[in-house]
Parts: sequence; structure tokens; C-alpha cells
Amino acid sequence: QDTPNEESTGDTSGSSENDVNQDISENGEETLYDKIQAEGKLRIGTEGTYAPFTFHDDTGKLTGFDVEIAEAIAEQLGLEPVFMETQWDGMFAGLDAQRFDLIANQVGIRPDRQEKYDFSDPYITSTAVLVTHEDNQAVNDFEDIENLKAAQTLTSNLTDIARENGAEIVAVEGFNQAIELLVSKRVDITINDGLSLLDFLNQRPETPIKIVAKHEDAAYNGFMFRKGNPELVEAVNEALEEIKANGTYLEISEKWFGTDVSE
Amino acid sequence: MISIRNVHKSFNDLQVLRGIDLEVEKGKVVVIIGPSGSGKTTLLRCLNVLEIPTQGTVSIDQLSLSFEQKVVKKQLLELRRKTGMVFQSYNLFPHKTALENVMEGPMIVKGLPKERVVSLAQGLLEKVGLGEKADQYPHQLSGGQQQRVGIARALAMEPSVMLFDEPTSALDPELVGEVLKVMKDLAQEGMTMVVVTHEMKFAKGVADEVVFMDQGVIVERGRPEDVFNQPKQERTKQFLSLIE
Amino acid sequence: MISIRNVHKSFNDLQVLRGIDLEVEKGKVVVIIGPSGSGKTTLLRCLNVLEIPTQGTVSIDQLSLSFEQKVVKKQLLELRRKTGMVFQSYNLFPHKTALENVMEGPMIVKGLPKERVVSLAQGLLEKVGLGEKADQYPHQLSGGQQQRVGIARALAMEPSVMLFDEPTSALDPELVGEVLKVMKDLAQEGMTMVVVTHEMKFAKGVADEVVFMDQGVIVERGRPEDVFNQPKQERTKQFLSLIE
Amino acid sequence: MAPMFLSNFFENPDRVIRLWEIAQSSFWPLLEGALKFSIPLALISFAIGLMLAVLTAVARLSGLWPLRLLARFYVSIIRGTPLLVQLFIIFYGLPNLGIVIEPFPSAVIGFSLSVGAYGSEIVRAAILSIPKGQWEAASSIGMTYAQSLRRIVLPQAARVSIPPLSNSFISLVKDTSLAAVILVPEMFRRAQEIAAFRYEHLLIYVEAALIYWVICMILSFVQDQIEAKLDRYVAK
Amino acid sequence: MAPMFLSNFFENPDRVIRLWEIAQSSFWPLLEGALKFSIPLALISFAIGLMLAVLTAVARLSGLWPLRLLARFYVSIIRGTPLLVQLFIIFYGLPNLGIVIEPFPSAVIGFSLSVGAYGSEIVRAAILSIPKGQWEAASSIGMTYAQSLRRIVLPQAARVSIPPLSNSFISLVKDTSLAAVILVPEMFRRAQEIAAFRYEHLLIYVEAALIYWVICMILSFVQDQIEAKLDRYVAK
Ligand SMILES: Nc1ncnc2c1ncn2[C@@H]1O[C@H](COP(=O)(O)OP(=O)(O)OP(=O)(O)O)[C@@H](O)[C@H]1O
Ligand SMILES: Nc1ncnc2c1ncn2[C@@H]1O[C@H](COP(=O)(O)OP(=O)(O)OP(=O)(O)O)[C@@H](O)[C@H]1O
Ligand SMILES: [Mg+2]
Ligand SMILES: [Mg+2]
Repeated sequence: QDTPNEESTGDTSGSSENDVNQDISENGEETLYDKIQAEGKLRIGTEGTYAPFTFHDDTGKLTGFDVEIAEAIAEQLGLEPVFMETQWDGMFAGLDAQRFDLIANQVGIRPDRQEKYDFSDPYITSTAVLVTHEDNQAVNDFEDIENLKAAQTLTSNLTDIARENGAEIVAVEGFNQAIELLVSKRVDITINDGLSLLDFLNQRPETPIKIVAKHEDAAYNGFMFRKGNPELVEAVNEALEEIKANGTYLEISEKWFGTDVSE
Repeated sequence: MISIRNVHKSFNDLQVLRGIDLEVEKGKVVVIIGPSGSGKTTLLRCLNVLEIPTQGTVSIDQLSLSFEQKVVKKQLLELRRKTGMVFQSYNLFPHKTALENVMEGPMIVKGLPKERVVSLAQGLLEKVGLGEKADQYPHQLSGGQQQRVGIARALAMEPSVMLFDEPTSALDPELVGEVLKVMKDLAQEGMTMVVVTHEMKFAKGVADEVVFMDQGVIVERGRPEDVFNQPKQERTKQFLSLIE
Repeated sequence: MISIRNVHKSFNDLQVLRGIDLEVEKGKVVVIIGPSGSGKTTLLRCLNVLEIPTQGTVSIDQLSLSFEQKVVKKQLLELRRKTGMVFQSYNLFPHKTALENVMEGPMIVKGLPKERVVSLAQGLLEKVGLGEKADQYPHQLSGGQQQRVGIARALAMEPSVMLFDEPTSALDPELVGEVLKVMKDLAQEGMTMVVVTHEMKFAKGVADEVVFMDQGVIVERGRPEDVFNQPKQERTKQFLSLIE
Repeated sequence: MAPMFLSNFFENPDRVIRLWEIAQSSFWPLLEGALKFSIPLALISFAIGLMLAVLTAVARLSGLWPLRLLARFYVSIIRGTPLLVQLFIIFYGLPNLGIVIEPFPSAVIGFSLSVGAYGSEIVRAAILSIPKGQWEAASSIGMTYAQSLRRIVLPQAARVSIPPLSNSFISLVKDTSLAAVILVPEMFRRAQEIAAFRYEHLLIYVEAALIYWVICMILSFVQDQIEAKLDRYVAK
Repeated sequence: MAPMFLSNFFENPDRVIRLWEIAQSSFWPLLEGALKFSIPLALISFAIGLMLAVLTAVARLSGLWPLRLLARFYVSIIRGTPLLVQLFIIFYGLPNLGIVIEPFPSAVIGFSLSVGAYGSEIVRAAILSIPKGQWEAASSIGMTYAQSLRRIVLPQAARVSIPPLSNSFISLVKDTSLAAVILVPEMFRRAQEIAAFRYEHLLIYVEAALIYWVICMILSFVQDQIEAKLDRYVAK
């Protein structure tokens, strides 16, 4: 139960009276990464409500694939990971407001996001699956969804797939809402992440939904950073390489999914 | 015409009326006096059944209600519509003009057509000397004027008996006269009236009978000159000495 | 001792007092009468500067305030503390017992120690005949008892002059006497008093001077027997006929 | 990270210009969300809720204890639990019982029930604040309970309850943002959508807040007008 | 999708048993969230907010127009914009100005400001409801404005304002769920966490709602006690 929320002691204002959005001053004196190293803490923003990537287990402990990868990277960097949990919108605002140093929450690497933020190398490859109600016999593949109602979160590759195939988007706030709408037949389909769907069906096998198709294109998710901190991104990328090399990554991946999800 | 027999009224454990008998003949004026808390208001409220007696009988005209058993709501309303009540604190409807205050009863309760009610109400306002004030709201009227509207409102229902509960005691002294005058006129026209008041001059001049109440019983009654000048009971004497 | 000179008071456009001059010598009782709205209450309120006159001078004892220019708050408070006010509607503090009502002034305003104030207040309550009622809350007291607590509360500040604004007109008739008695006793003890009242018997029996006001001016003044029996002004006669 | 203007304008004019553009381009969609959904939702729910409130208040004051108990229970449940959860149950829970209601009607039901519960306490207090003498005067001219209530007491209670009711209405306007969770594309939902693409949550939320503020100020103004009008029969 | 019991009990007893288990196992974490965060947050914010409310009410009634204007502006801004946005600005906006406040204090600031604004209207109305005669009686025994306010008017206004203030307090308890957005792990956040793992949103939200309800009923009970106590000086 000890989500270390209140431990965010990092008062970044001390060194930045004026240059609020840029963590390096023009003179390049102290970078964000320097500061993190000095404090020994890596502050990670995450939702904490997205199983099996970032969620609270039976004991109330924050865990999940993204959480453990982030922990492994922090350890690799010799830093103490401090997770700070909030909602999707709070996550972005919190990164902007320098309340976190990075976000670990299955954030897809997309060009529009890259305009404002930097990303690490992808640490997971996700596949999209097409889900319908059990009773639905009409939808068997992505080409069948034209003009059907699709429950999708606002910005994701999954939404793009739905849109490209001509579905009408019903915007939802999260995975669970999409499933609720599908079960109550308020929407016809949802295109969602294959891994979280597997986890869901594992927990709630009696739910009257079924996976009817997989998308062939893979999407890449990475850690997200404020722009202007190349040192930190670089360090995280190196650490990611390292844990992949030393087997830690594979161990975590197999623990959660029984397979290697990096490709 | 009006007859109350053995009326008792208790509030929880408090016995407020303890066996009141009273007869008022048609066209007569009865004045009730007595110390505060003696039950005068409660008696009036039992007469128009705003308060339901715990025991006893109340009759007005042909209608007689006995309160030994549970009474029917419809009969209560019927009895009540035979009485008109004028309150110490006027209780005009503040969101209606003087005219509308008077119209409310005939229009809503009797369901008379609006045009007829307007002229009826206007006539009554003229009768109490307020023809000019028909379109004023209560807060724009003096206390005496408000009380006269209150009398007109009660008259509009054409009651068999008018009940007055200290109609002048909230008024500035120089406004008392105008209300008493309207009441005197009513009495002269032959209206049956039961009046709780401490205005001795009115009682002496207008009343046919004076009733002195104390602690829920009628202690003494009689012609005003008798009660005021030669009270028989000690309690009456004592009370009269306090208010003189 | 008390002297008011050329006091004017307007509310926006409404001239309520239009040049009042009044002297009250130490130990004297002045009764003010007049129709509703004539400015009696406003005059009392100017005397204890609850209302600040638009013009004129008010002096009590040695302290004199002229209202031609802006006055200092501190002086207002000082003048006010020389007066004690008794209101028509008692205005007791409902959340405090009778004793606490009386203690409030000496304790909070004068800052006297609590023990002394308790015995002072208890003494005053006994003086007005309410020694037994010290721990009752106002709503547990009758109107006459509340008004007597009001008098004790005003006396507790040891004022140079007591102001009474229709102290008995909200009271049931049989309770009026007990309040008038306390006031009579005060007058006999030599308290300087200005009393607005319509109790003619009190005015005749106790007043040293009667002042008749109408429309913001003093119309007539004199010894009570003169004003009541041989009023000189037409307006006075008319008013007296209305309230008799 | 919106109000950067203050510290960053000179260092970072591009960013300020970008923020300004986002603010401009999001203004109309936000306003549309407000005009097409937030405000109609608030108005309809308030109208229905007000009727419910009066009925509930009268039930609470009635002589029949089952009616009183029912009203009490309704008020307690609605006031005791978060509106968000209530909307959730109506929209995601009722389908389990075979009752499927569209988003907008679901929102109307949820908000009306809420207004009804909170409003009933206001109306009840207002009815109780009318002096007993008014009831008695009405009875004394022969009015029935229902007539007294309708013609004499409620009109006066209306005047008394306008300030607290308009408080409720202003709260309601802001609470419509909760309808986002059941797919009503009202203003706050729009703000979320725009922010999700533009990644400027704070800016757009502040913008939405300003629009709410303007709406609330207009409502307060309307309230003052109504109060002034009803005050015609009350001493100044 | 929780209350399947009704339709599904006989078809699916396993599921009912599972739901019951989930409800049981989530009860303590929810209660802990309520006791450690929601309730302390509400209590602290209410205490601070109440002081703010009295100050603001007195400012609104003061003779100094800049003070009046300031108080008015504060109330208008806070009441006119959603609490969620206010929390957002305090937590995610202020760091832009170099002011970084921890989650719990941020929540306390946000909620206190809110209670202060809404409460000030209640306190102001209560002060205005005290008859002028009370001020005059206080003045007539020589009290200053401050003395009259403190000793005579506010104690009586307190009695009048308890019902609406306790309404505000009950709302506040439920509004603490908004603190989730600024990282305070209060009860509703716990509910979301558990629901995300168990995929039984409706069940757990209903459970949280019931806990809120019980808290609110306890508060109502406390309110009745306080009212009864303060009523000792008022006629029955
Ligand atoms: N509704 C009530 N509930 C409880 N007690 C009541 C009620 N109405 C009156 N009483 C009590 O009944 C007694 C008589 O009251 P009532 O008003 O009839 O007296 P009254 O003679 O009219 O006095 P006053 O001259 O003060 O008007 C009083 O003790 C009063 O407190
Ligand atoms: N605060 C005020 N603002 C405006 N007008 C006022 C105010 N106080 C009194 N007045 C007006 O001043 C006039 C005199 O009022 P005042 O209360 O002094 O009369 P009064 O002689 O005491 O009458 P009463 O016998 O009814 O008490 C009235 O017309 C009244 O409406
Ligand atoms: Mg009476
Ligand atoms: Mg006066």
C-alpha cells in the first residue's frame, strides 16, 4: 500500500527561477540528468490503473510490466525509482510541470507527440486486436467495421486503425470503459491492445466478448520525456539496451506475458 | 346560532381549554377578555376549527360537529367556511395586492368568475375605506390599513360569524381608531361577532356580552357595564385592576 | 445636563428631524409623544448616536459633539457609553442567559473582572425583581420579564441618562404594569430619563416634562397636566383625541 | 503549462504564439460543447429536478410516514453518494438489468435526480420559513391544504429559495462536466479531446474554466434580475 | 457491470461468489483510503475554509470597497470554475511560476479555497439574517463593531448557518475524490486502482459509494447533535 506518492521531494524550482520549461540553461550548466543523479531519484509518472502494465495488485502494491521495466532501468542507472500516479491528463500536465522526469505508461510513439515530447527507444511492441460482442456474427475482420461504432481512447494507433477502416469513433477514457460499452452493446467493436485484452479475459473469462482479428502492423511504445533533455533520454536508452542484454528484460517480459514482447 | 358545548383542548399534556360553553345569538357581539395564556386565541381557533378540540361540540347555523370521534375533513372545511377570522398580525398575503388578497377566497375557494369577484372585492375595500388602495401591496400600507384589508378579506367569504383576535393590539395607538370604527360599523349592520380585545371603550360601547376567561375556563360573563363596574369574581377584579 | 441643539436628520431625501432643541436636567424625566413616523425613535437614536445627525450638536455631561463636520469614532463611542437604551422589542441576546445579558457590557466593554461583574449583574436583576431568573434564557421569560432584563442590561453600564423607546408597547396589557413600576422606581431614585411612550398614566404620574413631536419638529412641550388638559396647538389636540 | 507568458515570453515567443493559436482554435469547439450540451443538459435537468424537488419537499412535510420515509431515503442516497458513481450506475449498471438508456437521457436522469434531492432540502426549508400565519390565513378563508400550498405558500417560498437554488444551478452547470464519463460530448469532454491531441491540458482546461466562469456570471446576473422582480412585493 | 446478481444468480453462482470476494477484499483498502486521506483532507480543508469563509463574509459586508471587491472577485472565480480545474492549476500550473507544492497540501489549498468561497455566502446570509436590533443592542451597551460581531452576531449566525454549512461539508467529503488527479491516494483513487486490477468497476464504485454514504449519514447525525445542542437557547 505504500505507493510512494508523497515522496516527491524533488523541488526543481530551486535551480530554475526563469527557465521553467527548459531544464538546461543556455550556458549548459546543469542538466536534468545531472540533477537526477545528484538526488539519486528518478520520478516516473504513470496511471497505475492499466493492467497488466501499471496497476495495483492484491496487496495494493504498484506493479505491472511498465513498472518493473522502469524499476529495472532505474536500478541500472543507480537511481531510486519514485512512481507518481495520476490520470491520463494529469500525466501530461505533470510531465510539463516537471513533477516527473518521464512517463512509463504504454505511451505510443507518434509523430504528433514527438512534436512536443521526446521518446526513448521502444521498450514494447504491441499488437492491435479487433474485439466484438459474442453475439456479433457480422464482424470477422477489419474490413467489416466500416460505419460501425468503435469505442476508442482519444489518441492512439488503435484509434487510427479504426478510423482508417471507416469506423465511427466513440471516444472513451480508457480500456475498461470500452469493454463496458461493448458488453452493453452500445458500441459494435473496439480495437484494443492484445496484451491487455488477454489479461482481461484471463480475469473475467465469462465476459461475452471475443477477439475476431489481429492487426498485422505492430505499434511501438516508449518512455516519454520533456523536450530538451537528451542526456536523460540517452541514459535511459543505454540502460534499456543493458537490461535487454543481461536478460532482465526477458525475465520481466516472460513473467507478465510468457513471451518476449520487445519485437 | 353559534353554540359551543363543553369544549376541551389540550396540547400534549397542557390543558388549555377546560370545558367552555358559549352561545352567541345572531347579530350579537361577544367580547372575550382575559390574561395572556388564558386560552382566548385557542378558543377562537376552535370556533373556526383551525384547532380541533379534544372534546366537545361546535355548532354554527345548522351545522353541528361533535369532536368525541374523528371528524370528516369535508365537514371541517364546511364549518370553517361559515367563519371569517381576523388576526392580530393581519397575515395578509404579501405577494398579492390588497384587491387580490380579498379576491383570493371567493375566486379559489368558491370558484366564482373573476369579473364578479373583482367588483365584490372592490366593494368590500370601499366599505373598509380603502377603495383607493386596491393595487397596493401589503408592505405599502400602514398597519391600520392592512388590518382593514384583513377584515375585507374575511368578509369576502360571507361568513355567518366574524372572529377577531386582538385586531388592534399590533397597531400604533393613533391607528387603532380606524380599525375599531370598521368593526363598530359591522356590528351595527348586524354581523355576528366574537372579539378578543383589550380595548375597553370598544367593549363598553359595542359588546352585547363580555366574557372573562382565565386558565382555560370562563370565570365570569355578563353585560359589559356589569362585568366592568361590578365584577363578581376576585380574579376578574384583579385582572381589571392590572389593565386599567 | 443633556442638551440637543438644532439637530437635523435625513435619510437620503427624507427629512425626519428638522431642527430639534431639547434640554434635560439631571434627574428629570422627559416623556416624548407623537404619531407614528414623527421621528421619536430617530430622536432617541440621535441621542445615543446610533444614528448620526446630519447637523446639530448633542451634549451629555461635559462631552459635546457637533455634527457639522465628521466626528471621530472614539468620541461617538464615548458619548454612547453615557446613555443606556431600552428597546420596544427588548432585543435581548437570545444566546445568553438573563445574567449574561446584563454582564456583557461591564465585562466586554469596560473590561471589569468577572467576579465583580457577576455580583453587579445579580444585584441589578434583583433590583428589577428578577433575582430568581438569572439563569433563564430570554425565550424562557415573559415579555415583561424580558423588558426588565433589558433595563438591567442598560443600567449595568451606569449611564448618565436612560433612553426608553416605547418599552411597553409590545407587551400584553397585564404585563405593562410591572415594567412601568421598575421605571417609576428608577425615576424616584433620581435617574435622568427620556421616555417615548403612549402610557398616559405613566406620563401624567412620572414625567417632569411632556414633549409632543410631529413631522420632525417639537410642536408643543410643557408640564404633563398642561399638555394633556389644555393643549395649545391644534395638532396636539387632534392627536390626543385619537389616542384617548 | 499554459501561463508561461509570464516568465517565458521573451525567451520563448514561438511557444507563446503556439499556445495562443491553440487557445484560439479550441475556443469555438469548447463553446459549441457548452451551447449544444452543457447548457441544455443543465437547463433540462434543472427544470425536471425542480419539479422533483417540490414533490419531494412536500412528501417530506406530509402527514403520511411512508411518503416521508421514501423521500428521506431518496434524498439520503443521492446526497450521500458521488454524482459520478450515480451516472456510472445509470449508464453502465442498468444495462445489466436490460435497461439501456442513451447518453444524453442518462445524463438528464442522473442530474435531475441530483437536483431533485439537493433542491428538495432547499424547498423544504423555504416552505418552513413561511410564517405559520400564512397557512392559517389561507385556511381561514376556507382553502384546502393543496390550495394553500399552491396559491399562498409556494409563491412565497419561491422567493426565499431563489438564492440557494441558483447556487445549485451554478453548481449543476459545472457538474455537467461529469457527463463526459457517459459519453456526452459536453464542454469538458471537448476540452479533454482537444487537450489529448494538443498536449496542452492546462491551457485548455483554463480556457474551459473561463467559459464556465462567464456562463456562471451570466447566470448570477439573471438571478439578480429575477430576485429584483420578485422583490416588488417586499419592503425595501 | 457488477450487479449481475439479480439476473444471473442462478445461472452463474460462481461469479456471484467471486464478486462477493472482491467486495470483501476491497473493503479495507477503500476504508483505509477514506480514513487516511479523504476524511482528514475534508476535515482540515473545512476548518481552514471556514475561517476563510468568515473573513470573506466580513469583507463582503465591510465598509471598504476594495475589500468588498476583492472578496467578491474571489468568490466569483472560485464558484464560477470547476474545482477539478482549480486543483489542476494549483498542482500543475503553479510550478510554472516556481511554486511547487506537494499533493496533500495542494489539495488542502484547493479545497479550503473552495469551502471559503461557498461558505462565505452562507456565513454572509447568516449574518444578514440576524435582526438589526441585535447589532443595535450591542452598540447601545457601547460595543465596537468588532465586539458586536464576535460576541453577539457570529454566535447567533453560527446556529443559522449550521444546516447549509453541513451540506457543504458533506459535498466536500465527496469532492475529495477529485484529489486523485493531483496524486492524493484517497478513497476514490483506491477504488479506481482496485477496479483496474479486478475489472469490476461498477461493483467497486458502488462499494465506495456505500462507504461515502455511511460517512455522510454519520455526519448528518453529528449535525443533528450540534443543532440540538445550540438550540438550547431557542424556543422549541
Ligand atoms: N400549538 C400550541 N402548542 C402548544 N401549546 C400551545 C399552542 N397554542 C397555544 N398553546 C398554549 O396554550 C395556552 C393558551 O394560549 P392562547 O394563545 O390561547 O392564549 P391567549 O389567551 O390567546 O393569550 P394572548 O393574550 O397572549 O394571546 C398558552 O399557554 C400557550 O402556550
Ligand atoms: N434607517 C432609516 N432609513 C430610512 N428611513 C427611516 C429610517 N429610520 C426611520 N426612517 C423614517 O423616518 C421616519 C421617522 O421614523 P421614526 O422611527 O423615528 O418614527 P417614530 O416616531 O419612532 O414612529 P413610531 O411611533 O412608529 O415608532 C419614518 O418615516 C421612517 O420611515
Ligand atoms: Mg391570543
Ligand atoms: Mg418609534
